[in-house]
Amino acid sequence: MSSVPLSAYLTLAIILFCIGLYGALTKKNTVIVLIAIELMLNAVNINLVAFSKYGMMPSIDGQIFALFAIAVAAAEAAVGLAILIAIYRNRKSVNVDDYNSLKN
Amino acid sequence: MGFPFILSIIVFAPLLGLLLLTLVAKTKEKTIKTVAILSTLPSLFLSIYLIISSKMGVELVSYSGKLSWMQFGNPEVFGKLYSIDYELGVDGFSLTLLLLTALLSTLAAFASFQIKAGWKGYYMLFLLLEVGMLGVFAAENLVLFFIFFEVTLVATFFLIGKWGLYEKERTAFSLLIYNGIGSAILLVVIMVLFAKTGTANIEALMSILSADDGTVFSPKVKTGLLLALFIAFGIKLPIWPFHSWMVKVHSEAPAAIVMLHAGVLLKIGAYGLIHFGLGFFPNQFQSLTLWLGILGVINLLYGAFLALSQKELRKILAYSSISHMGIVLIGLAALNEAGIQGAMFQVVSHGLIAALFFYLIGIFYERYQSSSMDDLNGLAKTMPIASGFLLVAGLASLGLPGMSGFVAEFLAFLGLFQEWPVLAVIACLGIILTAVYILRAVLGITFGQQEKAKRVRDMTPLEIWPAIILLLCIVGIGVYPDIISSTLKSIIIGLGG
Amino acid sequence: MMEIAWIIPLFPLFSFLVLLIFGRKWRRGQIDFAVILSLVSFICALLVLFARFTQENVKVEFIWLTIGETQLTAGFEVNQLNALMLVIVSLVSFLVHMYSKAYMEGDERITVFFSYLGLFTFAMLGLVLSPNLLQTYIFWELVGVGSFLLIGFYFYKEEAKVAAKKAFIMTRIGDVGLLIGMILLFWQVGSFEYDEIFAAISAGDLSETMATLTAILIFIGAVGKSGQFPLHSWLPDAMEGPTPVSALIHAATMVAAGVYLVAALYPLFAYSEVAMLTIAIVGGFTAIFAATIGMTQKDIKRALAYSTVSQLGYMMLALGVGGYVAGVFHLTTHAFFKALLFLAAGSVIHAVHTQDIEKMGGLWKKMKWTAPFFLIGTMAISGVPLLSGFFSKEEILVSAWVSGHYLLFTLAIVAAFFTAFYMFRLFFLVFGGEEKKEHSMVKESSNWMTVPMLVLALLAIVAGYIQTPWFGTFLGDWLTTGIAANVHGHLDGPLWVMIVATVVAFLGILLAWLMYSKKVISRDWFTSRAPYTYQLVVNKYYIDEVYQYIFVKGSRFVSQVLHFVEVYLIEGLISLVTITIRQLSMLGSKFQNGQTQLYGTVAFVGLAILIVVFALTGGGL
Amino acid sequence: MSGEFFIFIVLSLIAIGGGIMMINLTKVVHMVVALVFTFISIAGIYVMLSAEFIAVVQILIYSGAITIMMLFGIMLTRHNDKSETSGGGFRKFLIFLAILGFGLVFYLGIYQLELGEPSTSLHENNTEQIGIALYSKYIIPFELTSVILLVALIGAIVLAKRDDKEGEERE
Repeated sequence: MSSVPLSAYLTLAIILFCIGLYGALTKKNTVIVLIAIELMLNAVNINLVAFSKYGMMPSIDGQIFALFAIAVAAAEAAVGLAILIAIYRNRKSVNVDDYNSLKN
Repeated sequence: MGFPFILSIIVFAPLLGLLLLTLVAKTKEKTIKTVAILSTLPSLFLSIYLIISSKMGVELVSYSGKLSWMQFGNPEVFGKLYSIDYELGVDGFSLTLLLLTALLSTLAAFASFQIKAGWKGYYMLFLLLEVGMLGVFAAENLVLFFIFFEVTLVATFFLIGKWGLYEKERTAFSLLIYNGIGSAILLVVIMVLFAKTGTANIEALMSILSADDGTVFSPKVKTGLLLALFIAFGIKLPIWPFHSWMVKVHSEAPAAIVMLHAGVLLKIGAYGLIHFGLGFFPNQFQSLTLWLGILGVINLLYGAFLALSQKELRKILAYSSISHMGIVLIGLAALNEAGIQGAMFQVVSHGLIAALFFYLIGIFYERYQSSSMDDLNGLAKTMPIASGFLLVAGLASLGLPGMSGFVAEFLAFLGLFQEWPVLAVIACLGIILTAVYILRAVLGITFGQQEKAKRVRDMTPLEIWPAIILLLCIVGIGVYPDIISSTLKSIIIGLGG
Repeated sequence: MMEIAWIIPLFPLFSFLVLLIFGRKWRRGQIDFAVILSLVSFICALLVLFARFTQENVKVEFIWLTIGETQLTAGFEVNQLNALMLVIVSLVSFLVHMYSKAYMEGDERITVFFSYLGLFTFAMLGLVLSPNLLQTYIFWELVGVGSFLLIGFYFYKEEAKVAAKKAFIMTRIGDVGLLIGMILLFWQVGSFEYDEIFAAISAGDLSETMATLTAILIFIGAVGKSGQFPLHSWLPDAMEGPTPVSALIHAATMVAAGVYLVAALYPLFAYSEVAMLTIAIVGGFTAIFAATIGMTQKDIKRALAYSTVSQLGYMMLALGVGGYVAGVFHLTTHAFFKALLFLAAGSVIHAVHTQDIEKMGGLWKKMKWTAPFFLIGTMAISGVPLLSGFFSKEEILVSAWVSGHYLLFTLAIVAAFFTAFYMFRLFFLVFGGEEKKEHSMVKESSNWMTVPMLVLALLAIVAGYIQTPWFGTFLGDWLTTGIAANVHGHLDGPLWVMIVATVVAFLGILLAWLMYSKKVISRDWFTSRAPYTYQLVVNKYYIDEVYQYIFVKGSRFVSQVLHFVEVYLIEGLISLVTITIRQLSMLGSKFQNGQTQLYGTVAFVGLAILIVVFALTGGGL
Repeated sequence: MSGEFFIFIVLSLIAIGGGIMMINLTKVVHMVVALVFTFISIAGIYVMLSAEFIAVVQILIYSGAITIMMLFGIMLTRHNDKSETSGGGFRKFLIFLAILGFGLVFYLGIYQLELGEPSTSLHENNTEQIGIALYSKYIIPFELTSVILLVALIGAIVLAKRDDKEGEERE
């Protein structure tokens, strides 16, 4: 019935995931890193929803999972931003390279 | 088979002393030393009792036993139940080594009187080391063996690293790295054997592997495992070219520790080669004897030649140990009764002789802060008794008849001549070289004019008796070797030598 | 008596232990104790010898070591040869004990000296009693140690240290030959027992080549111990030890052990012609070689030492040409007269405190006892008729003649001439001539020293009469009964052999008299004519230098090379490994820079690689 | 080409284009805005997948809340910052390579994936279905999510709040 196959959605998800990953690993600004992570989560959500329709046992559960993921992602974004601001206050920088307190 | 009571007591008696020591205050030097020496005694007496009550090691079965320790795996799924038991047991060879360990531990505890600081920690580690060494020889189970093996390594590491001489840390790390590699390889072998056969019991493994016609392991795998064992124990023995850590240990560790190191710890290598290498893979061993013999000759001559150009007595003895371990190898290379027995004799004999040497070095070092030939020249004048012992130790070391070294050397050569006469003739050069370097060292120290007119007291009566005990053992074995050959014999029959 | 012959070596052992343990206390009593013990040991040996005249051989053994099914035994055996040796050894030992009591008086380590003497005597007696090769080897080494200890007795002297070391190592080279030969023989025959070896030989179980090989290897052991060429050079150096030691060990007993060994294993040697010839040639060459050196030595003890080497060569020659009895006979007589010579020399040295014969002279009047004794010894060794040396030497010459090795016979004659010459040279230089000023205070030695010399002098005169062409060949008949090999009790040689030997001896004496006493012939008559030859001889044919160069330098060189290998190659490889590991870890630690992005990158790249690899291999890695 | 597919292509291109713009733009604010396109087109994809409710949530949360929050974050820190990428060219290349490999492998894994018949009932009363599932089957996770949100709320406030003491020292 549908002319868009499952693999198309999954491919889209992979491409988005890869873009997000690339951004998360290479960007210097912490905000961008956070938002790139959001992009990766979104890609995963596409997968969940796609499987909920085209999966082996299609059901609503996939969408529910996506909802939960969105909720958690939102929480994560909020907390991440809060941490960012706290660090910024100490270091006066949003550059990831300056956050190297793991070293000592 | 019940619980191996007496063996467990032998192995773990020093642990009791260790626990007692934790209760003693750090500053009470006398108490610490007394407790330490006393806690080495039960093992000694019990092992003497064991050797006597078992009719010189003939009836030993009743003393071994096991206790279920851990089991895993599901027979229905994997077809095997993997169980590791707490198993202790001895045969003639390990019983002799057990006795040797207990004896040398007591004497080394005595020789440790020269330790100037940190007695408590020292003796605690010392007792731990003894537990490890005793356990290695009493373990009837590869996993247990490995655990004890590692205990000795850890204890020696700290003993050398903290109480050694000038380059102690480097030496300790060198010891740790080399032996760590050896242990790792050993562990791999143990795991492979365990995984494939489902048992870690030594005797069970022996019977499985000897009955194996290629179904459990293909011959190639067996050769590979045997080679891995060679490397693992060869580092410990040490086989050339893995020897440099051992030279360092000989020259940097405290004398009492070298007594144990040269006397017992190196012997674990030989013990492992004989017990596991030969015991598990007799056929593959057979095909490797030529290489083993060549390595043995290299060890023998290489050590001897290098000992010839050293100035430091400790280093001379280190290379002499390498040389003497070559005799163990050529004995094994012969792979006949005489050869194997020679190797075993050499293990025991070199343990005693090296211990005597390092006992004396400890005494020299306490008085002169040196063991170099230059500093000790003319010792016979200031310390006649000590020089006498040194001379006797030297003579024993160069294989003088009437002392244990001769019996070992003689048997090893007897064996080698039957199998590899050409190698044996080359190896005979080692006999001469041994005489040359030992005499050079001993005469260089005892003979000559004392230029440094430093007056020191000779050995006190209290210091003499450990040397006498060692000497009595050396001469006893040398004069009447049958006293331990019957004990050692039981294992040769088992190995089908 | 013979069943308890094992007790004989135990007396000296006991003495050794007692003196070693209680050395510091009751000095004088202990020395008397040691002397008495050696006397007891001698008496027992004598009893055993007498018992052996009437009884059969005795052999007692117990298991010493078990190797699988093979059992090595230890025990003792009494036969003609070792009964005789027992007496010789214990007698000389006893006399030397007595002599040393006076000679070593005042030395603070005198008890140590006596304990070493005890050890040596024990080992030597044990060697003689051994019923098998293994036990022989054991005691063989032990006598080496006794000798080593006694040579190095003056431990503070550099020369003593070097000499002791040299003696031990050079004899050990021979010992290794013996060991190899012995082990090879064991694998051929299956036993170390003399009896079984002989049985195997007579049964023909041993191949000709194997017999030759083992025999020559065993002979190498004898070469080392008996100071035969080329392993002779330790023996003259061994004179650094106290003189009684030289008399006991390096003249009478231990150095004769090599000869004894060849004699004891005679059937084995007799089985192989090549081996016999080797022995004869080595012996003959050594005899003349050492005699030439002996003519030039200026140190009284060294001259005697070279004479010992030469005489031992004589014995070897005798055994090599089939003169079993002759060899043993010369061994016996030599033990007496050479011990006598050494003790007398010791007495002289004790009196004048020098060993240089140029500094002696005119002692005949001063030393009323020593001088005649020395003369007796000199005459005996030179082969002056009616003294013991004459008979034994004549026996050797006859054997050599009869065997048909005429070249060897000639060598022996020339050596006899040299012997007579250099011994009398020694005598004339030491006792003849003008009295030197510095010796005006010289006194005769005490009775403790003269009595042993007297005994030995008597023996040096009469010992020859146990085997003479005229009064019967008692020794030969007795020795050869029941021996496995084909040996003769006595050989009847042509009469002229005896005459030639006598003439040659007298010629030698005459020459020495003309040169050193009458001074008719200038002393440097020969040296001035052939200076290079003289230099060669006086420097002992540069043997020591050659050895020094080849073996000492050689082994040092190898040692240096291996040291190089050790330090640069092995340590280098190890540091290569450690440096690689260190560099790797430095590299690794660069990643630990605290930046989460980098950590993430590394983790992800690793994951990606894993995934790609798994995808490519299909997961079946 | 059916209309559905056409729409999918368009939405996908917008989503990917937004992502690539996010990578390539230099100004931080522009980057975040570029990503809004992606989020919205993903919502469109959700609609195509019969998940209207999620699509709405997506627009609300991502395009609305999170983007705004991020913009606030940028404004509160260094709003005119130009984000350079970190690390050297080699590292970027390595990451790129790894991602390429990773993506390729997964693409190979899925490019012909077909798992049975698609569901036909998902779009019927989609929101109701979700509501029923959430309040019956997933009630406990649902409640737990509320806890997480609460914790995140409080945590964010605590973290972002200027520490009084610290503030005093600063001032």
